[in-house]
Amino acid sequence: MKNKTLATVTLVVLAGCAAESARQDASTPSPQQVKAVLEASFMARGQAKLDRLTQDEVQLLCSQVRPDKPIAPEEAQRIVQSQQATLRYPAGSLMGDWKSGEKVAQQGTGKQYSDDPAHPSGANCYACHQLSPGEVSYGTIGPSLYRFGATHGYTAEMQKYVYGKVYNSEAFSACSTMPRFGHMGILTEQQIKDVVALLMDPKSPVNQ
Amino acid sequence: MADPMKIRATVVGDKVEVKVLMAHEMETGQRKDSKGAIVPAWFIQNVTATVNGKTVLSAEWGPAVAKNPFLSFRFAGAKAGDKVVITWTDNHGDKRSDEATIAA
Amino acid sequence: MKMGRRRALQSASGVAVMGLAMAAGLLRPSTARAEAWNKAAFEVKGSLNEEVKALGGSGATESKDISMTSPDIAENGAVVPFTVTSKLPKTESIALLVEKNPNMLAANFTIPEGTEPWINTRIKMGQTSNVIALVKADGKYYYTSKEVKVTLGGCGG
Amino acid sequence: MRPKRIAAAALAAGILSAGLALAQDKDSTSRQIERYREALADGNPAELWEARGESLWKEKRGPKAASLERCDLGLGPGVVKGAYTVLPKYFADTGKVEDLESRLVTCMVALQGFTPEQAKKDPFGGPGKKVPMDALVAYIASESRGMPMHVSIANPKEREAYELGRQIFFYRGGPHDFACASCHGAEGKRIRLQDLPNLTNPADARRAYTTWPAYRVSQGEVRSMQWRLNDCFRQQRFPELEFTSPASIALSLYLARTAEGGVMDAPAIKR
Repeated sequence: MKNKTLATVTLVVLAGCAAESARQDASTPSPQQVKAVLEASFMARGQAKLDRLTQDEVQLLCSQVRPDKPIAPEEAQRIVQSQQATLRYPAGSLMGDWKSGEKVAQQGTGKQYSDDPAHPSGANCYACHQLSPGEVSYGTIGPSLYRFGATHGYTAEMQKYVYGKVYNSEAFSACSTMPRFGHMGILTEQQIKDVVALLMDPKSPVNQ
Repeated sequence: MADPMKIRATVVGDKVEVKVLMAHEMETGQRKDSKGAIVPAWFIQNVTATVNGKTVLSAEWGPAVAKNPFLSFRFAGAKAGDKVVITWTDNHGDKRSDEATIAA
Repeated sequence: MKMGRRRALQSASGVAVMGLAMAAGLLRPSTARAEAWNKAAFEVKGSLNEEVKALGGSGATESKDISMTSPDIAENGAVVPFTVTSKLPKTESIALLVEKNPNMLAANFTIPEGTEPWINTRIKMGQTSNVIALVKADGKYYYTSKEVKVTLGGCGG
Repeated sequence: MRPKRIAAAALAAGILSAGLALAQDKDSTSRQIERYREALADGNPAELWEARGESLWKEKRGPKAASLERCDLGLGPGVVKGAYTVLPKYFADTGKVEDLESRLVTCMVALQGFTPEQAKKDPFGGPGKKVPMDALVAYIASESRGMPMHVSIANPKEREAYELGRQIFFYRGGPHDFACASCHGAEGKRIRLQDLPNLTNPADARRAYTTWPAYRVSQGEVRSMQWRLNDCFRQQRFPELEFTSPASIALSLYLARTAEGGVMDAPAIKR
């Protein structure tokens, strides 16, 4: 038995003694084993180094979520709490320029190994959300945000909610599919303000 | 050298329907490579289809024809067993001719 | 879109060379015609009238006897399928033009007698644009057009 | 904490109703895209790759000047018909689970005498760059057209790869927190205008898995499953997935097994 287990690890790569216990229960590999295989299977390229395979608390916990197994309430609360603590709001107005926000929402590049790290990243909002009615090519992974400001009111409180949600979605909804644009350094403060304006400026096409 | 075309010719009613796929980059001359340099235009300019020595279709193409071009057309006056010959010439002067037997 | 030196030489002397070859019986007329490439026609930008002129005509009339089918929205501009049918008597050629492409003429098909005035092919579209099917019948030009939306750029991506 | 949560829930409800108002509009767009795909289905340039792949399969290549005709793709030496439907699988001669691409590498090394580095060099074609791997994959996959997927997880190494593949599918990482499941873990979603198959659901997984490899019109290339996974991870903002790496094969096996029974219809044509 022992020999067999050792032979088996060519695929799973050596992940220390965790292999022994994992073999007992339906051969589900441990997170450490999975990570070891990933590290043996990926190569650093461009700006995407191998450290991107190292998970933070949110990523680790949310990797256990399955279609039929949502995150446990106490873990969800832990995530929301820890991520609330990361929120940073700029002094002064949270509203930038909706026209720039539309560009950020359209742009899908940024942070890929094929992207030039000197160029600012986009938010690619349209990949998942409907926003301006003029853009028919929008995704449905997230809810439609068409008429967001008009529907929810052009209040300072709502601006703050939108800024925070874009900055770190996990602070509001544990294991959200939406990236943590501010917290993970994808978007700059100005870019987030521009996206807030896209949703919250009464003149933005989103609200027409 | 260019890869062979895929030619399918079938009798449909009183006509022959031809479908052709050609392997060609059809570079527009507008695209930039990874270093930012313009990739020069390279595309099929002329296509001719003949059956029994008679031209049944000819075409002039620009770089806006899609990569790995597809073309379908129909003509009368041939029967199963006859051969359709298709020839293209690109702007580098490269040429390729392939033939297919018309299926019933 | 500057032509290489070799190409320029070819087109400059092409007509004369082919005339000689034909006279000498080296090329049959049909072969010679097949090798012609109307450079000027492939350099017209955004004007149907200019295009018709470059093809040797003067003006085109809109016609319901031409039908062009294609999706109204193309998922990718790199490959957009078109089928064109002409019911005009004595149809001689069918061309596809994309108004907003860098050069509008995509392809021009010569339809000899006995060949159905029907073409199915695929072209590139740089952006959402009007697409024109231009038909030459009995020496005159006719057209039909439709707008095709492109959701992702097919050029230069 | 609490009031904030309620506010967020109310927000979500409002957003949903706004979305419904535009549902009709969305449908007509989807119908048009459907027409576009149908118009492309007849005349798939992948046929050019299939033809080239068949010649390459039979061509004497490499230091040993041998063809691949004796390569065992899982159904015995030289059997191409149906081979794609049983891959990835465990091979006793290498002691490894291999997918089609890694098995081809094994055969190119064993039969044709290439070094593994040579066999793995340039796994994906590009503008002006034709590579043998794409063509071989297109040809071999085409020889399984109309046949149902049937990969095994009976062997302990297959079972292990399957479980590992499933864990990788849900592994979130990188600056965007993306996992495969971020886009492919729920029903009826799309990214921009592209429908996203829920790869944890057999019906969707069958539809998706059986249409790779595919001719991608956006690139004018036939793309293999190895390419599909490589490019998904690029967009997930991960480092680069190595060609025929253990993770890539494990993930393939998980996807192939979920697609069990799906009838192969590849190479397909896709955006």
